[in-house]
Amino acid sequence: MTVDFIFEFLSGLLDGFISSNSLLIISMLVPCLAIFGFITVYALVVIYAELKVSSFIQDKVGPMGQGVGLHAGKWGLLQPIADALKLLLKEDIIPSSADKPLFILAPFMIFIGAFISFIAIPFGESIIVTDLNIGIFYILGVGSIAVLSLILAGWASNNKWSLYGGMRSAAQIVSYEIPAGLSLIVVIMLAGTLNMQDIIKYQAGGIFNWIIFDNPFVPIAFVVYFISAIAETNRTPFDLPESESELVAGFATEYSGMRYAFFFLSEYANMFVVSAVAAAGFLGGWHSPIQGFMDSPAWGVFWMINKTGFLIFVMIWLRWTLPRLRVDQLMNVCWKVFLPLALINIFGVAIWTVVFNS
Amino acid sequence: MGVVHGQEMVLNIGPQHPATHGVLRLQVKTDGEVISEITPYLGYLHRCFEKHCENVSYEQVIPFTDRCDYLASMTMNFGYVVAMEQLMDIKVNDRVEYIRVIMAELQRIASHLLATGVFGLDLGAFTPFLHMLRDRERIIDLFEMTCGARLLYNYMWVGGLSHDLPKGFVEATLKFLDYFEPKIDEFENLLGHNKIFVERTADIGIMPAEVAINYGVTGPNLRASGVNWDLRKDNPYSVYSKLDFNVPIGKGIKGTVGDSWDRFYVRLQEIRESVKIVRQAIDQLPKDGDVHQSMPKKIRPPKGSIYSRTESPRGDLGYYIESDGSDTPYRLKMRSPAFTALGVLNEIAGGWLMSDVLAILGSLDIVLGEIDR
Amino acid sequence: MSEDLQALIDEAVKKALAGDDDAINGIQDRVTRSKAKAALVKAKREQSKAVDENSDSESIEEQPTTDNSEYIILKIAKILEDKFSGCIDGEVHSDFIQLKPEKWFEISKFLKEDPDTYFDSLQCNTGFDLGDGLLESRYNLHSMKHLHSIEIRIKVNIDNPDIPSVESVWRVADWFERETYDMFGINFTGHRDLRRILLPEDWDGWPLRKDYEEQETYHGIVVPKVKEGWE
Amino acid sequence: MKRYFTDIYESVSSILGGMSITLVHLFKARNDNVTLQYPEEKWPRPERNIGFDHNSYNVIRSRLHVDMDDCIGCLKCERACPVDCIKIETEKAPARGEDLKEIKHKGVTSNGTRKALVVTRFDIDMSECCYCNLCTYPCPEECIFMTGGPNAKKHPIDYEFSEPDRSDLIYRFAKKGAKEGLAELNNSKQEAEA
Repeated sequence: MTVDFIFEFLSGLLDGFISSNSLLIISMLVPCLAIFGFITVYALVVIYAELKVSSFIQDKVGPMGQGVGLHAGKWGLLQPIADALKLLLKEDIIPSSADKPLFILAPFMIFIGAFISFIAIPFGESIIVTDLNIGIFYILGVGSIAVLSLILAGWASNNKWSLYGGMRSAAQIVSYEIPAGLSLIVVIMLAGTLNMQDIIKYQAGGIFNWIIFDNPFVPIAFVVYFISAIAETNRTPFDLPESESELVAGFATEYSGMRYAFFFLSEYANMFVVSAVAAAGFLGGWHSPIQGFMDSPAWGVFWMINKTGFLIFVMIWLRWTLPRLRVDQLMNVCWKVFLPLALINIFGVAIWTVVFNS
Repeated sequence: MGVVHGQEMVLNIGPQHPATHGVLRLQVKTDGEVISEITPYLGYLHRCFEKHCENVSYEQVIPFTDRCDYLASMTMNFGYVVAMEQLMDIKVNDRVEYIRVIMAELQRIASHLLATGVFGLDLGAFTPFLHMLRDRERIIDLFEMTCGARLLYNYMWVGGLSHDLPKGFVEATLKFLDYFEPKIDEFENLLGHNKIFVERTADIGIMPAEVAINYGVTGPNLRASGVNWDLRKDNPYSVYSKLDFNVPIGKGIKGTVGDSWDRFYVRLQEIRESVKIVRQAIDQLPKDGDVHQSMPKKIRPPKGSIYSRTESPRGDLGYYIESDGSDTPYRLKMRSPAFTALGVLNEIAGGWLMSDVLAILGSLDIVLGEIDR
Repeated sequence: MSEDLQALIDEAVKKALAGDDDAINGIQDRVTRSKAKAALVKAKREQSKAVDENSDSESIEEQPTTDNSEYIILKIAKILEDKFSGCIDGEVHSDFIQLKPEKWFEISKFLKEDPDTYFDSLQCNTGFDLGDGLLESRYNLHSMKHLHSIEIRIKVNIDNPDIPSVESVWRVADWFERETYDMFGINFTGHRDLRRILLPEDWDGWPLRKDYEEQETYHGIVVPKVKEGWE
Repeated sequence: MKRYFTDIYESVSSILGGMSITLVHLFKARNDNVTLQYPEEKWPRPERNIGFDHNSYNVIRSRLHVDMDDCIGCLKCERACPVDCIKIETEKAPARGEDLKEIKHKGVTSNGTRKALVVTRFDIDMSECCYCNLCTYPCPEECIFMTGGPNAKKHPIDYEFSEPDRSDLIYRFAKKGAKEGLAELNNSKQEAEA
């Protein structure tokens, strides 16, 4: 379902009516809208999941209600919609002493960063917006745009708490890019390609062909990548940039309404991106765990979404279990534990491959 | 390691801030994340407790003591009535004493649950906080059963209690304790031994014993510094001398004696001890005895003054009462434990990182209602 | 509680009374264990009660310090009179020591550091309006080492309410003195940071003095004296 | 170096331990929770009766209610209130212990006390009430007590007595027009005498 495919399909359908340039733009817009719709629906689902999972972990019942009206629907199903509506209808406040252009730019930038990562995520055997030959590299690259917008938000708010949040996020995200990237190198070494679809195709043929079970070093690489990914998405125990009990709300202190919703949305979108990369890189992507069992292209989407969803659930689960790290400890964990581990993994995998697989 | 010093920035933590446990303003000087000096500004919650007391009669003071430490109202009542009974030389019967002890210890459990839970919340752990609130809720249900109120009880009166225990209270309490005891272990495993929590609290905010005594820090904070000082043991009031319990002190299991983790752990241990005390007190509770037996018709203490101390969940709670023979106090001063505990903050928290300062503040377990009075 | 458990507890308590401490600690179930502990305490108390009745005379000696406080106050008053002659204001009372303000700082240092007195903790500082133009500051001292406590009172004139600060002796006095200053206007000389603590900086008057009158307005806001709705 | 690896081991084991605890709660949330679905479910009413002997004393801390037929206007509750939220005014009744039908005044309380005063005003400001229950004790006729209040029949217990205007929280218990009625009564009496 790539852009090329849509372009060819549309040009076959509308040949002669519209110029090919306009057709190209249209065929690019269609997947964009699809992704946007997907993000919105997914965010509503995952917000509901977060509410419910956290409530059950805390022995509460979470959003509940008897019906539509003043209540939040059966089992509180309408709660995320109500949340979204509330954020949409809230007054848009820009502090008078804020740097206005940057203040307005920051939420869009973070959302764009999350949004354009989606185009290289393979949802199925043929469902990918653009099958880039450097897909995994591209996702890592554009994922770092988030840090720019967080610094922008922290600086432009003209608030000391926001500034702290922005500076913390800069240090944190830049640091954790490194172990995450080094862990993905393991995947690239094994698969021998940067292309997402090729990485997944390398893992065909049942659960034991997945990269995570390839050799004893890869599970460690997976754990390192996953934890670094949590740190990159600013979630507890790594939510220092917005730690609510220290920095009020960190970089998002001065944001309200729709602008705040963009930060919120892109946090959840980023969670999906990093989980999808983990699922594609380590857990076999859209392959079924058992070869031949529910292993058609249509089921591929099911497997991909489920693997990603499981990883997102683990993120939520971790968030509601652990306290938060301190700034220097965060850096310690990154540079003194994860970086050596990631490097050892690369060597280990390389040696293992040479000794056992050749 | 080379340290780069920049220009100092003045930052106001509070009055409205999630981690200040009320309305407290800490003016801090920061250099990056490092905080060099902390100046607390109090009084945002000042309700003229002492001025009020000079204008109301002795029994009307009790509802005001409730509102000073709203998380441990029973023990605030307890301290006041103990002081008044010493001043008026009233001896109450054993049933009253035991009921008071049961209530005070249940209140201590509730207060410590909130203190440790909120401490976790300050460090970002949300779940233990709500688990602890869940169990505090059950204790509050017991209080509601007894006196109808959930937070501000006005239950202990000079020379007695406002009500006797209701039917079924003892059974309900024992049922609660049976349910609650395994939960303490769970709290300990979920929060206390978590590596991140240990890293955040052990060796942080160390308060040596001399500093603690010099700054007048009392209660669990002092005991965490390794000083074995508990008024229930060392200057027993009520029937504490007839009960058997240990005084947990900080041993520096995860770090140094007197660090934040010790303060947390001492509170957790005190919850266990309080459970033990409640069990014993229920065991020994006399079956009969009128709770209004020794209540004076009109409270007119003789001329004189008294300084009496009791052990509230936060430390030594002192009442200085001066009577001029009339039915209103001439002067009533409350020496609140959290007031002195906050005073030590600059001493032990200066020079730490921002996150640590808020963790230390959380570990001191302050209640602003009691500080500002 | 089932009968099995009760029997188990009884047995464990019996063993523990005989000196086998592990009998109770060996019980697996937490709840049962603590019940057994409570039962043990009860049994022990009954035992000790029997012992007490036999030897009443012993317990009197172990009375806490509150009873011989009078003796301690007289003793300390004597020490102070010897050391700083003329420091005691008026006669010697049995439940407190009335001092003159002049040498209070030196006396406080002595009280804290002398091995006989060793008052290492200041429990409370209470301001006081005695009427007749007199203010008083009262200090409750306590010694963690000797477990004795005294009360010291210092009277000053309302027109010149100067008392030496003991903030550098007991650090806890820092905030206590600020509070007393805040409420009574007693000026603690030598205090490094004597500001109002509970009230705003720009508050008028000393609220806990008996002659205090409320302000009419505060920052332009009229202070309500009569409740609305009561007509 | 050993410290380094024990740290890593402790981190992993304690985090996994914590996660297993939360996982258990995730699936057994219903066992321990104390949540009430508020508008549908409410706190149970405390189980003791409203009564005035000490063993079964009223333990509800809710809004105050005054049984005006029993009130003798002794002002004891007004004096007991620590926040001065009760205001009572009385006037002398024309005759002790007699019913005054014009202003619905009852002469004798249910305890048999003959009233000498007519309560012309009995206001309680519930927005100031601190729910300390001190006023209910001194009452000799046991006519002031905490209860579900005027809406007691509608709700089993009224924790939520909200009002759109703060002045609506001043409850006026005295019989309507008692003051004017009494003045009129006295006037007509004087006229009759004259």
